[in-house]
Amino acid sequence: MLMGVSAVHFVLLSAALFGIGLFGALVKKNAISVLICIELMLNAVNINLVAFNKYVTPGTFIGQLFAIFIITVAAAEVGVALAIIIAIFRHRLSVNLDDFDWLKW
Amino acid sequence: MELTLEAAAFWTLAAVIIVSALLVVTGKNIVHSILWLVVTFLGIAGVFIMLDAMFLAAVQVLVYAGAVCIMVVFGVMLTQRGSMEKSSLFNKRVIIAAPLAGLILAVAGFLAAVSKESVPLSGGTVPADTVSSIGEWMLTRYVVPFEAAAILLLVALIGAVFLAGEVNTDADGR
Amino acid sequence: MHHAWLVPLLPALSFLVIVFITRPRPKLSAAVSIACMLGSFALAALAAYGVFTDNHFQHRPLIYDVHWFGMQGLNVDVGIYLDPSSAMMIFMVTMVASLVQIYSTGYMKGDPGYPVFFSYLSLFAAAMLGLILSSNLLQMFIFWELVGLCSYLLIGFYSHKISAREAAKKAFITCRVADFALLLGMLAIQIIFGTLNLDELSEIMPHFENYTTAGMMTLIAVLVFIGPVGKSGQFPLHVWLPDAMEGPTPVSALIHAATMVVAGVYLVGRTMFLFTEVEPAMHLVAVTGAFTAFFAATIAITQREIKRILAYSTVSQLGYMMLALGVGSLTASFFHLWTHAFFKALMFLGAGSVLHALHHKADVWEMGGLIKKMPVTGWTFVVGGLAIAGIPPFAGFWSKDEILLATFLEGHYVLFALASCTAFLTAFYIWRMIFLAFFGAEKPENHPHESPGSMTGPLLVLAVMATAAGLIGTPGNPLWQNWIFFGHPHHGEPNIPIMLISTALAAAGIGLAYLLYLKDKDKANARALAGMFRPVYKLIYNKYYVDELYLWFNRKIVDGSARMTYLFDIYVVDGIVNGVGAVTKGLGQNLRCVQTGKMQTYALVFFLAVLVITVALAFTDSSSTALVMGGAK
Amino acid sequence: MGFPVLTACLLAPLAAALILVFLPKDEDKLHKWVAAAGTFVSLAISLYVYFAYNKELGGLQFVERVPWIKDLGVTYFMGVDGLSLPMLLLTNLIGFSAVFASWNIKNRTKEFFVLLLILIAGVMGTFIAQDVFIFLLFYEVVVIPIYLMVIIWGSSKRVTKEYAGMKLTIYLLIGSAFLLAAVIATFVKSVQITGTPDMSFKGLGQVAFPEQFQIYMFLLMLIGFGSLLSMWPFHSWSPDGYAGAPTAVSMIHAGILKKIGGYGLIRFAVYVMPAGAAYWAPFIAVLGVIGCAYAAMGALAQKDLKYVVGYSSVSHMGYVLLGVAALSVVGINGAVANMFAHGVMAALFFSMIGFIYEKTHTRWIPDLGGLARQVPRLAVGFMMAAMASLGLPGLVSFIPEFTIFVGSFERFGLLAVVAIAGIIITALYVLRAGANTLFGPPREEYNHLKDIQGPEMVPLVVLGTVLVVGGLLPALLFDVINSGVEPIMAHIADYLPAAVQIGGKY
Repeated sequence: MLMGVSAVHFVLLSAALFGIGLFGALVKKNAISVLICIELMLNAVNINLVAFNKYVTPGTFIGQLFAIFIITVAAAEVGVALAIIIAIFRHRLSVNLDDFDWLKW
Repeated sequence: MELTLEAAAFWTLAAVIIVSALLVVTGKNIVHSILWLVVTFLGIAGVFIMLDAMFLAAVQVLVYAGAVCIMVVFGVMLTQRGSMEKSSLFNKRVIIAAPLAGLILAVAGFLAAVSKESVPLSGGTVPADTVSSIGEWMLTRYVVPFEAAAILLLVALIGAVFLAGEVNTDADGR
Repeated sequence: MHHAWLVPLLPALSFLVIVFITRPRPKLSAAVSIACMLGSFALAALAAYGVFTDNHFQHRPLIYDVHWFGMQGLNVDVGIYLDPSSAMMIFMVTMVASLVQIYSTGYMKGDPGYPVFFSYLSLFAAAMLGLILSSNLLQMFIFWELVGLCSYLLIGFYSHKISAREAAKKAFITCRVADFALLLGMLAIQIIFGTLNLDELSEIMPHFENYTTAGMMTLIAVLVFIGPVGKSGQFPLHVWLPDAMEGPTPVSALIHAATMVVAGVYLVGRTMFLFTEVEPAMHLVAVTGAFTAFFAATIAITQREIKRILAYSTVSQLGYMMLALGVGSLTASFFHLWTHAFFKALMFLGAGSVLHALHHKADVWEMGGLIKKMPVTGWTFVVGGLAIAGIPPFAGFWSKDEILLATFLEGHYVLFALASCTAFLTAFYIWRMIFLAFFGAEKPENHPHESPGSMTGPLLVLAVMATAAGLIGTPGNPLWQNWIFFGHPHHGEPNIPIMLISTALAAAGIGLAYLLYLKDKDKANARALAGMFRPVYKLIYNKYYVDELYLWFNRKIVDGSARMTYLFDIYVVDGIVNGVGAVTKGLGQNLRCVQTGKMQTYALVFFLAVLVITVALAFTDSSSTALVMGGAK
Repeated sequence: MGFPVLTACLLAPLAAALILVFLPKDEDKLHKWVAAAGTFVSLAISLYVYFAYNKELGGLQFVERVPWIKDLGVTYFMGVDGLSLPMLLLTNLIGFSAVFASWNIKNRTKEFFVLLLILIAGVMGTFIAQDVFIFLLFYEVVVIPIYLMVIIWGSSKRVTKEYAGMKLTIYLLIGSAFLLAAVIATFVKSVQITGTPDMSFKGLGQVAFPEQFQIYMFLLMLIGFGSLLSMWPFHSWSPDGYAGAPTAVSMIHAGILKKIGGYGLIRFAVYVMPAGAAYWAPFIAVLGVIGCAYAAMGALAQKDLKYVVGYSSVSHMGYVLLGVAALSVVGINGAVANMFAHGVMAALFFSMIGFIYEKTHTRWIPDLGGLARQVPRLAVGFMMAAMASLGLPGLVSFIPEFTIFVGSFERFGLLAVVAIAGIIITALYVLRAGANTLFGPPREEYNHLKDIQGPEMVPLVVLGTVLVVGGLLPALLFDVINSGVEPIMAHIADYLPAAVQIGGKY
């Protein structure tokens, strides 16, 4: 088990990272913290993709390409999300997600 | 049963990533969390190197560890006033969220373990020249997603500027 | 005679002309109506002459049928059915109707609804003649309902009076109840025998066993009989007829004495073949008739309003006719129908003349000595009184005698006794009325005057008929008996004792009335008698409380259950409907609380669901497990 | 295929609606005349079609077929047979009258008449469409104008007009939801069986569906069409809806829209699912009888004129159901004819009540009385409708009722007697309402009322004429209906249980 490093190891690592990110995204009060945790989850996915790229389809770069797109989108997302958080903060003077409940009925 | 270099590198990186990620999540000070996040991203970049994805590792360091983290710090600066001591607390969902995350981890781990036989143990060889290959792919077969991503970035840029810059229209908007 | 179809058509034409053209001009309307009626009378007389002079028609009626509508399983013709019975009827109806219309020109003078009144009378005449000439039960039913409609309209003619409005409604609905049974009977006939054609039915009926059982046949006959019970005011559906006197008096004379109410008798006579096959039905008809005759006569004794007395008398006389039918004598029944039409119309028109003179003061106790101021009205009324009491040689004697004879010969002795009692009572109450109203001391507050010629003329004609109409059916001259019969002509030997008994009873009745109400100036004995039998008197005066019973039934049972149904509808049925709506709405109200707006809760639920689905897919179904296990080959 | 007569008939009101859209807003009179012209053209065409229809030949005539959606077998398939013809004529008679019954509408005339015309065209479409898809399409077209008209021009009495409109609409939509489910299932099954998609009534009728399937489908259709037809216990929209609706909508709704239920039941449910029909017939009969008696009792307790007629129409639809349930030539002939008769009568009734309400501003019977003296022509119309409602012979409704009675009595015996007893209750409530409104001492406050005149007379003249002519010459109606009913019955004859002789029941 400790010897070789196989795809399973990376998958497990990715799962652990994803779990941690998920946990953070669900329990953090601060919107920016939640954003950070979402980045963790995206990174977990990226690890998975790149790992499979190496172990399953080494020649075609599909996984890597996918990861690149994810990074691109994540960057865009962070930008927009921060802008939204800042805009909301201006009105509510809060970044606590539980205060952002005007989607309710 | 000796420890190969590869295994040693993996376990070290994994430990760094997991520990720093846990610190990111559990930290009560958001600035500390961001700093630990940088460590996590760097660890992941290391994993990418292990997986023969040099270009991605570079992108990871540049975009995540660099740009994203800086941007988040700016976000914190613009929104957080006063003490940073208790800027990143837990809410009441911990009780459900913790077992949920644990269970998801368990299920994923179990599934990964069961499907071990069907996944190749040792990877194939990734061509060394990743950057030029990726560039070629991107501009030929995947040119449409590429352009779409470009447009997305542009839209995000304009949108972010518009949203964050609302302060001016605010006065007469209402 | 072959123009018989024109007989009902002429009045119908006059109805249309009045409604659409001449309505703004009352005089012209009346003229049109009377002209058409007289024309119709002439045609009817011709037809009757043709029928009665040709023996051939007694066995083979004249029938014209045309197809009206039909489909597979139901074909209905309409047509004309002319035989001695219908010939007699159209003759009588057109004659009385003409006289009543002439009378009405005087009686209704100055009424704002004058042209409308004549249009209704025309419509009624058309419907009544149509009913008589129908060759088909359905056609008959249609006209039956139409005369009911005319009756409704004419009873409610003074519609601004609440009493008239209510009486009209009562008449219609009472008849409707009866018609419901008649309709059921007709449906059963149509379904079982496949036709409603009178001619075909009369041929089928002797062999009805081929189609159905005797029990069913009895049921049908009873159902058919209930219709006439309503229309001819037989017990227990007689209640509408006295109330119908709210209508103008000519209407009472025409519709509620001479013509429409005898339609029931006529219908039973027409469908005699249904009844003769089943004994119980015949008994029912006879008993109903005899009981009604007696029952109504007792009520008539105590009534005070002139038209009400006449109304109960009509009910009673209709009972006689039913009795005759029930004992199987179509001859006697129709003979009485014929004579009754004249003397009862005469008395109603006379009563109308009195009311006209006294400005609608109806209580006989407030009249008196009218005969001096109104000789024509008075003496013609006396003729009517003699006729109805059954004093020879007036018309009523011969026909009533025929009925009593038939009852006796058929062996219905109890019914015979009842009918004889009724004869006594009839003489008594009619003459009580005559003595009170026309003889005795004049009341100073009344200023009667004789009615105009347009009203006395018809009275005189009817008085002649009331005297002479019976002479065509005397034992010495049995023309009637040879014309109108069911099956085969029926000659009862003249029975002298019966004649004597009935005459004696009539004379006794008149004598008793004389003693109590004329000789005894202050009527002390009559009052004493009433006082002695106070409870009985009250019971009878209040018409045995039948009306109250129906009113109670209508108010409490029918309206009560209607109210209950409605409450059930709005609280239970609608309650369920609204309840479903409320549940949906309440569900929404409660479910919306789930939408807390907190994104992290949504995410939590989302991932919970992901977990559940993943586990479900991975650990249940093998095929989906493979899917989850990834691209593993 | 010659001139598309039926399409022209269908398009005339729509064309009028289109013209209305471009007219200026406040030309009230002009709006009314344009609407009248549009409906008149339709009426004229449908009269022509009615009398030009070849009864000896029978079957579908004036057929127009244009394939529309090939994969679903949907065809723009128009045609009339003996079943559709009376309904088509009825629609246009009532549509034409409804325009005149709305003559005194003051606010938003343009919108009102546009919606009214769309409504009329929609109803007409359901009756001439020979394709299930088109049938449903037109049916859905009808629902929305009704809702708008009720909540804009309606009146609030016991219930608010918003409630009434919503109730009406939701019931209609629930009905159509059941129908839609049944239609889709039927279509899919038919494709499985025959392999070719065909949505026409005729095509679906040729498919031999399994018996169990027919039984389920018929129940769905029964609920769908039944709630349209205000079958008990799905009737409670009807009194409230009519009470809330403006006159024209009450007329059209009670007069024709309801009849889509009965029409569909015969045209689609019975025709395509005969085994289902045979299975459910006793059940329909029981519901019909309950509807008759129950609604008649309900009507007896009413004090609002529109509620009286509302309940009465539920009661009359009970007769229609009873006729359909008899599943015999006589019964179904009676049911169709009764739909026609009731339509004419109910429309006349509602138009007269509308005028009374317009003039006296009340429909509450205890507040009315003695109107016969003040508004005699109105009283004549009211009385004619009342008499037709209680089935007076000589008016159009008697023979159809009689026919239904023959058909149902033959089959259901004692059960039918209960329904027939309804004629007594009907007489009671109709006469009570009529007498208390029209007769009795005239009231002073109504002395100034103007009798109906000019255009207001149109509903009375048109519908009154039909009442009388239809009553005197029932063959005009029955010959046509019979030519449509007999082929249907011949088609489904194999599935029906042997006719029960009435004698065997006692």
